[in-house]
Amino acid sequence: MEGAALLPGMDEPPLAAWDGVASQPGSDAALYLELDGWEGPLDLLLDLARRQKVDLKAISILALVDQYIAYIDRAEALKLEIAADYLVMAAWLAYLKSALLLPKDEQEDPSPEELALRLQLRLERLGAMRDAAARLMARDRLGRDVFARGAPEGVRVLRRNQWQCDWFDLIRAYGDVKRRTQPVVHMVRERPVMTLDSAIERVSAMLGVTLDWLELRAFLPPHADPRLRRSALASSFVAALELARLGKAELRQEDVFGPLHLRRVKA
Amino acid sequence: MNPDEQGPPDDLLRAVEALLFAAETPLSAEEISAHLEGADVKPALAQLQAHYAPRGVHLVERGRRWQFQTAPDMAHLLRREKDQLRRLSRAATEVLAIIAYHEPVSRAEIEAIRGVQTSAGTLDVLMEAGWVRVAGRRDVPGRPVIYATTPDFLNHFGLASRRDLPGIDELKAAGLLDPVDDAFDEAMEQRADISPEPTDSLENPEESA
Amino acid sequence: MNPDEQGPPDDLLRAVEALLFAAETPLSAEEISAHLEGADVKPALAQLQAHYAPRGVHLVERGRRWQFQTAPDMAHLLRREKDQLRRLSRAATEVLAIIAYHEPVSRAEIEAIRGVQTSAGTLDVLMEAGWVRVAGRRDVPGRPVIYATTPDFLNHFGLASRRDLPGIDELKAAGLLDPVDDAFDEAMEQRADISPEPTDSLENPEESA
Repeated sequence: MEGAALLPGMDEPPLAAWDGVASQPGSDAALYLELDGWEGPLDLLLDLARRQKVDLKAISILALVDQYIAYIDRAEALKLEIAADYLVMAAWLAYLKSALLLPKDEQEDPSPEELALRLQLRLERLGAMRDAAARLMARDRLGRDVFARGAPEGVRVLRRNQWQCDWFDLIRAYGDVKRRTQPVVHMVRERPVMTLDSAIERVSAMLGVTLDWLELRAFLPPHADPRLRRSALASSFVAALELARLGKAELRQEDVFGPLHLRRVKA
Repeated sequence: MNPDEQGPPDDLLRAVEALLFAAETPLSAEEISAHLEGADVKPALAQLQAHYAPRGVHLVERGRRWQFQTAPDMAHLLRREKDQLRRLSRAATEVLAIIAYHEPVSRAEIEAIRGVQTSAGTLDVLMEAGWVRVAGRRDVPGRPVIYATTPDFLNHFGLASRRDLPGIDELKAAGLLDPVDDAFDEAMEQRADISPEPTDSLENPEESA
Repeated sequence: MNPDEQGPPDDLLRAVEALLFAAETPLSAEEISAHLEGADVKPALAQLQAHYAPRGVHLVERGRRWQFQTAPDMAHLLRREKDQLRRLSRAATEVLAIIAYHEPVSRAEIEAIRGVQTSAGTLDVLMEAGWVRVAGRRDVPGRPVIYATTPDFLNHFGLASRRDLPGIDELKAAGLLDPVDDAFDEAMEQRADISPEPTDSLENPEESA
């Protein structure tokens, strides 16, 4: 509200603060030129409309348009800075007025009456909320008009832990402790393995049978224990590399990670 | 005297009274009941409310939660300068009213009513005060955030529920909480019904000037 | 009924009631009076005290200052206990098991058996749970506290006595004492059983990816 408050030729004090209702009755002549005091052009229009002192339903839109335009003109004459949206509204209202004054059959679509009705409906809704806000703020408010207990003792909920543990957890925990701490004797278990020597022997022998490419897996013992198969695969692979190094076999792999083939190199 | 009140108050009534006096926040009937081994506390609440009605302290229900507070007519004695409420801007009070009467409501809907943009700070102030909260998103393109009031809002403004909002029934009945488009369609229909060739006051400025 | 109380409370009484209710600290009669244009508030204080005497909240005078407070027999309501289920940590379970198998046992002995330090909180938790108690002190230098289980412990774990705990041989039979290496081998064998062509994984990673 600071700055642009102007009272053209009147000695009334400026409004100290917005009080949520339309301006004082009888202040038509003393139209406050305070654009800062309004929340946009619709708010200004509502305030002007309220000065007509009739129900917003029965408001004269033409009179309202004149008042608004006069107001903006005065502000311009006083070289007040006017926000663009106020000027846009003024231009639109001037258009609305001229349209309303046209004979009915020359009016365009949408008809100016419809535009005026929409404006009136918007003003009514904004007015309703402005009044509702004022009534809300005037209620008995906690901490201003009514007070809660100043020094409440407080109600507390104490959480009591109910610990959960079952028999099996307990026994297993003891087993863990024992296992972790008992002296451990390490014994390497005998595992089924194929040694490199036996793999070289086996692969060379099998390569001797044919000149065709054979997949590495074909060299493995067919019905072995899975653990032996793993060992045999590793040993046979190394055996194949060894035979290739010695020039006794050649290796082929068509794509990365693809099956590995080998065949005998003719002596 | 209240007919409910004969002789000394019973222990359940005393217990509910003690709990509500001691509580730092409003308590729901369920919360009170949970402290009292699941007892049905509703009759005790009604009795207490009646007992305190003529006193300097009242028992009030706000958004289904109960609390004691000083009687409104004692305001002049209790007003304290030190904790004056921060004055809300006009924009903030209007936005708060629009949210309360229309909730849940998006920012665009608030702006449609006010005819101006709402600065981010305005909603922040209301949320900081604890009166407004984000209540999700509207299921329309853009999924705008929608706002609603909080239980603290009801508590602060002394409302038992949103139905207690001043004048809400009248506003609803007058269609003033409906969007302009709806009201416009309805008005056009009514006009068509009543007078096919309306001569309305809009064209007649002299009449109301 | 109190003879002082006839009909609705008067405004002075209500004002004193509201002031004391909203006050953040106890107030002297003089302070209350100062808020009420110097009215004599002593009769009102006496009336209020009598009115609240049978209720859940009392008006009490302490050192010439007045305040409302919860009736002493209702104070226990202001605290409510709520059970919260919590799982015993692994460390606490181990300590509990060691105490159960070796009781009475000192903390140093527990640590020697576990092979790791035991935080003080662990024993506190077990005592809070009601499963472990202090069973005296060991008659050795330093006289360390020794711990034992409680009847609640047996109860909770469904044991008639500590002799019902499985012995070392039974633990062994149940595989609970098997070294980790063996357990690992066993797991590997089980895996081999499930996938009969484990060799593929070497040559054909895509398949197992």
